[in-house]
Amino acid sequence: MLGEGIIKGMVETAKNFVGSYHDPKRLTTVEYPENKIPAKENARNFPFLVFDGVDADKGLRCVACQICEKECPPKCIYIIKDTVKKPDYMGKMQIQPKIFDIDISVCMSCQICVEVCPFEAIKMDTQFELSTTDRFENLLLNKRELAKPNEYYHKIHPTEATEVDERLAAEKAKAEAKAKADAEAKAKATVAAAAAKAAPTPVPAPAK
Amino acid sequence: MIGEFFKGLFLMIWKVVTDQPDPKVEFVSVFPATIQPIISVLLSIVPIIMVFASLFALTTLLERKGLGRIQNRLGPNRVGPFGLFQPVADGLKMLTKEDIVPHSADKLIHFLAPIVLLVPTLLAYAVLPFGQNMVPIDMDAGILFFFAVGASTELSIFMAGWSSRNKYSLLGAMRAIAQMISYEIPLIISSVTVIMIAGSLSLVEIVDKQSGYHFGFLPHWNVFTPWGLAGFIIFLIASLAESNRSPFDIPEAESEIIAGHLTEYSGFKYALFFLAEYLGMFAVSGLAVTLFLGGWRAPLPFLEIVPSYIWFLLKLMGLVCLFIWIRGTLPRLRVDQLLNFAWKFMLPMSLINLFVAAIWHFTSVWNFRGAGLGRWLLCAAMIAVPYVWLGRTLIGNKKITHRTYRFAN
Amino acid sequence: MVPLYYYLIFSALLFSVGLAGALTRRNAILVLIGIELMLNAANLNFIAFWRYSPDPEALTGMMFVIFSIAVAAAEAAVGLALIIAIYRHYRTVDLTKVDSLKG
Amino acid sequence: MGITFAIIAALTLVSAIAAMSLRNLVHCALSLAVTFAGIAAMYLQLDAQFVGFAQILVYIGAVAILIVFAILLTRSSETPQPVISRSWIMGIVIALAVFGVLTKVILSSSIAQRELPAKPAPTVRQIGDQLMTRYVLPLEAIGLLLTAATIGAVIIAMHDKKGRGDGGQNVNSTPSRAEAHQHADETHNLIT
Repeated sequence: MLGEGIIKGMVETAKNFVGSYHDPKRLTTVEYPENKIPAKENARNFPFLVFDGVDADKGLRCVACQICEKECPPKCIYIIKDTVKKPDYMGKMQIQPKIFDIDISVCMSCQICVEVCPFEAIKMDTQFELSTTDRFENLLLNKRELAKPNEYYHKIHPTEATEVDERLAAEKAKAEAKAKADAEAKAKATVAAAAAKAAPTPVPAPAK
Repeated sequence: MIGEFFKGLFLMIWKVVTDQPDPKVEFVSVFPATIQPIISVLLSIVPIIMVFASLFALTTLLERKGLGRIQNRLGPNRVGPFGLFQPVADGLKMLTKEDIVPHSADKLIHFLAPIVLLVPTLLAYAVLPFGQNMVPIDMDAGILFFFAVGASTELSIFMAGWSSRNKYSLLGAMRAIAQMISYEIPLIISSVTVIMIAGSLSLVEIVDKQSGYHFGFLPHWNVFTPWGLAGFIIFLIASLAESNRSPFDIPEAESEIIAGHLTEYSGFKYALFFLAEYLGMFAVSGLAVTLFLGGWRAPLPFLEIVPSYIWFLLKLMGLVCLFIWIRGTLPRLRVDQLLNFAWKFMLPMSLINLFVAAIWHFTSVWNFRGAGLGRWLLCAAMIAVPYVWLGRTLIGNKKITHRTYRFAN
Repeated sequence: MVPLYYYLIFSALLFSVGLAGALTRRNAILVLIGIELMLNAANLNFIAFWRYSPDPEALTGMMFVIFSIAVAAAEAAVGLALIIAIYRHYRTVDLTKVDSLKG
Repeated sequence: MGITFAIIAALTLVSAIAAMSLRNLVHCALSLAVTFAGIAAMYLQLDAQFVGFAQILVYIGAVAILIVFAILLTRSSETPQPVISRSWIMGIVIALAVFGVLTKVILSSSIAQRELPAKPAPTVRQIGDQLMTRYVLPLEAIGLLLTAATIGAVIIAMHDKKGRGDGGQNVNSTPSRAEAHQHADETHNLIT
């Protein structure tokens, strides 16, 4: 009959109305500045730079390869390479960016920079409270503002960060193993060479 | 002079509070005879504007809070305790906003439209009996006056839509006019039933006709008769459409035509439109209260000690809350559904209702045993049968099931 | 209070304005507006005569106006329907161009 | 009281002249609405409340809207004509002549000098009584007329729907025309 559905709907909304007063579980919203819903793990907003260790200047994973700068569709990344190599947190000599700026008023959060980065150096942040009174200066983030420790990355994207760390560790282990093998081979080679000097038939060095 | 002034003032306030007749007389007589009529008129106008403007502020808050709760949200709660000062903040924002007039707009008409809308809406309050002794004008043709000024708001909506030189504005205005004209007929016919039974066009007399109680507790309100109930529901639906409120808010459908005739209005002019819309809603609810809910009369005999205007305002707010509830529940109609509903359902139902009211009037001479119940049942059946039949033809034989999407899967 | 002839002259003026408009303008809608003005002027005359008659209780003039308003509304509706029909046929509402009966 | 009359008369006349002479048709329609309102105010001044409100309800609420719709549906296509053409002069001359004759007749009549009699009290009840007794035949005739007009409008609107297929380029205007007829309908119903 005509009107039945209307009555049903009105009862439903009345239930909502009464229920929202005595059953806080019904409320789908929170009072924002005081209460915040923790960001979802897959949330993403604008990129940031990951660094290892404690010193942001030293530990930056970024090696200023400028791939992200080239790939960025709205061209919001600006990088200037440092001319000299500096030791990173492990003491290894590395080229680092002298200037690394991201204009987040231009960034469109496409995550392409993250996709293309071979060093897992740039990742997406979940921070969204970025409003400022100056839209030119304060929305152009520099290297220091962008750099955030690996722990922070673990905090906002735990699964992804663990994966990345495992991959990095695996790569590192592989590299170390290889380096070790290389070193051993080298050592062996030197020994062999020394032996070959002594002996008339030289042993060919293992292929690199 | 000053002593007399304050004496008159306090006497007036006392008389208003205690609901006595002619509260203005003593106070007005303080002034010289030449300005007495003006003072008397001002004393009627200023309270109406103040009370209903503050009611408007209250209602915007109530609506946002209520809608929030209906949708399991909290609603505004930032400005002041429980968000009570939200209307003040909104008002300040509206007043300080820049007033933008489109370059190609018809400037004069664009400027006049909100004023031409607000004035008739305020005029409509002139005939509503707010309380036992609070009738601005007891006009002989009061209800006709109400509908006459109500009809002239359509032109102002057209002015707003046409002068903006915006296709959405014009579309919205056209929709608004089509809707308002279509629903004006059921609105008028359903109030004609009351006029027919009461035998008067004067709203004061209509309220008087609803005095007294059945069995000592059931008031003689029109809504407690079969034709009255049907008429009340028809009136309510039509007044929803007249005041452009959801589910009949297609003239302002945000998802289709931005804001209809309001698209090109901003700042103070927009606030005027907003105010006029709400004032129109209060006026038409006030008319519904007067025609069907016994006006300022108390619902139970022992409650008559409460001043009459309190009852009027309470009933008015009840209807406004019902409007908010409906807005929180029902989705918007399509234009064709809206016009079909008006012409194929509301109009026949209101004509049938008119007929039933006539039968009610003629069967009032019955005086055999159980005549009252008999005529009640007869009239109720005469409304219920066409209702079911018309409802069925309106819905059609469509079975409402889950929608199947052919291409989505 | 003003005497009767004020109203009569005013209504004659209104009638003349309507007549002048109906004769000079070529848009059919404006002609219709002119006719409405003349009709209203006549109605005003009826009401004025009713009010100033020695026996206003008879309500004759008022009744005439009530019926006249009813007929005028119907006339306006039919007239505008005709205009729209003409527009759809000739794609114009200029009355000088609607002259196919002139031969 | 003379001042009120003068103000209303001036306003009505100016808006009437505007309604007949403005270039933009919508402006014409809107000033026509003002004219109607002025005439309604005249009725109220003459103690004819019922007729005054009926005037507002029917003329401003329905006829003006109808004219506005007609203007929008036909698109103003009046070609600019020379300000002083022959027909223009003829029209003005005829109107002035009519006005002259009317004024002469009015001023020479003795009835026109009549002063206002005591205020009658035509209640709505009286009007209703008269409509149902003395004027019942005209009332029935009006009812018949409006019913005929309503049925005619409905038939035209229905016919439109059927003829939509061969309407060709008129397809766009068809629904709006049906709407216009609904408004015509409405006008009738308002009065019945």
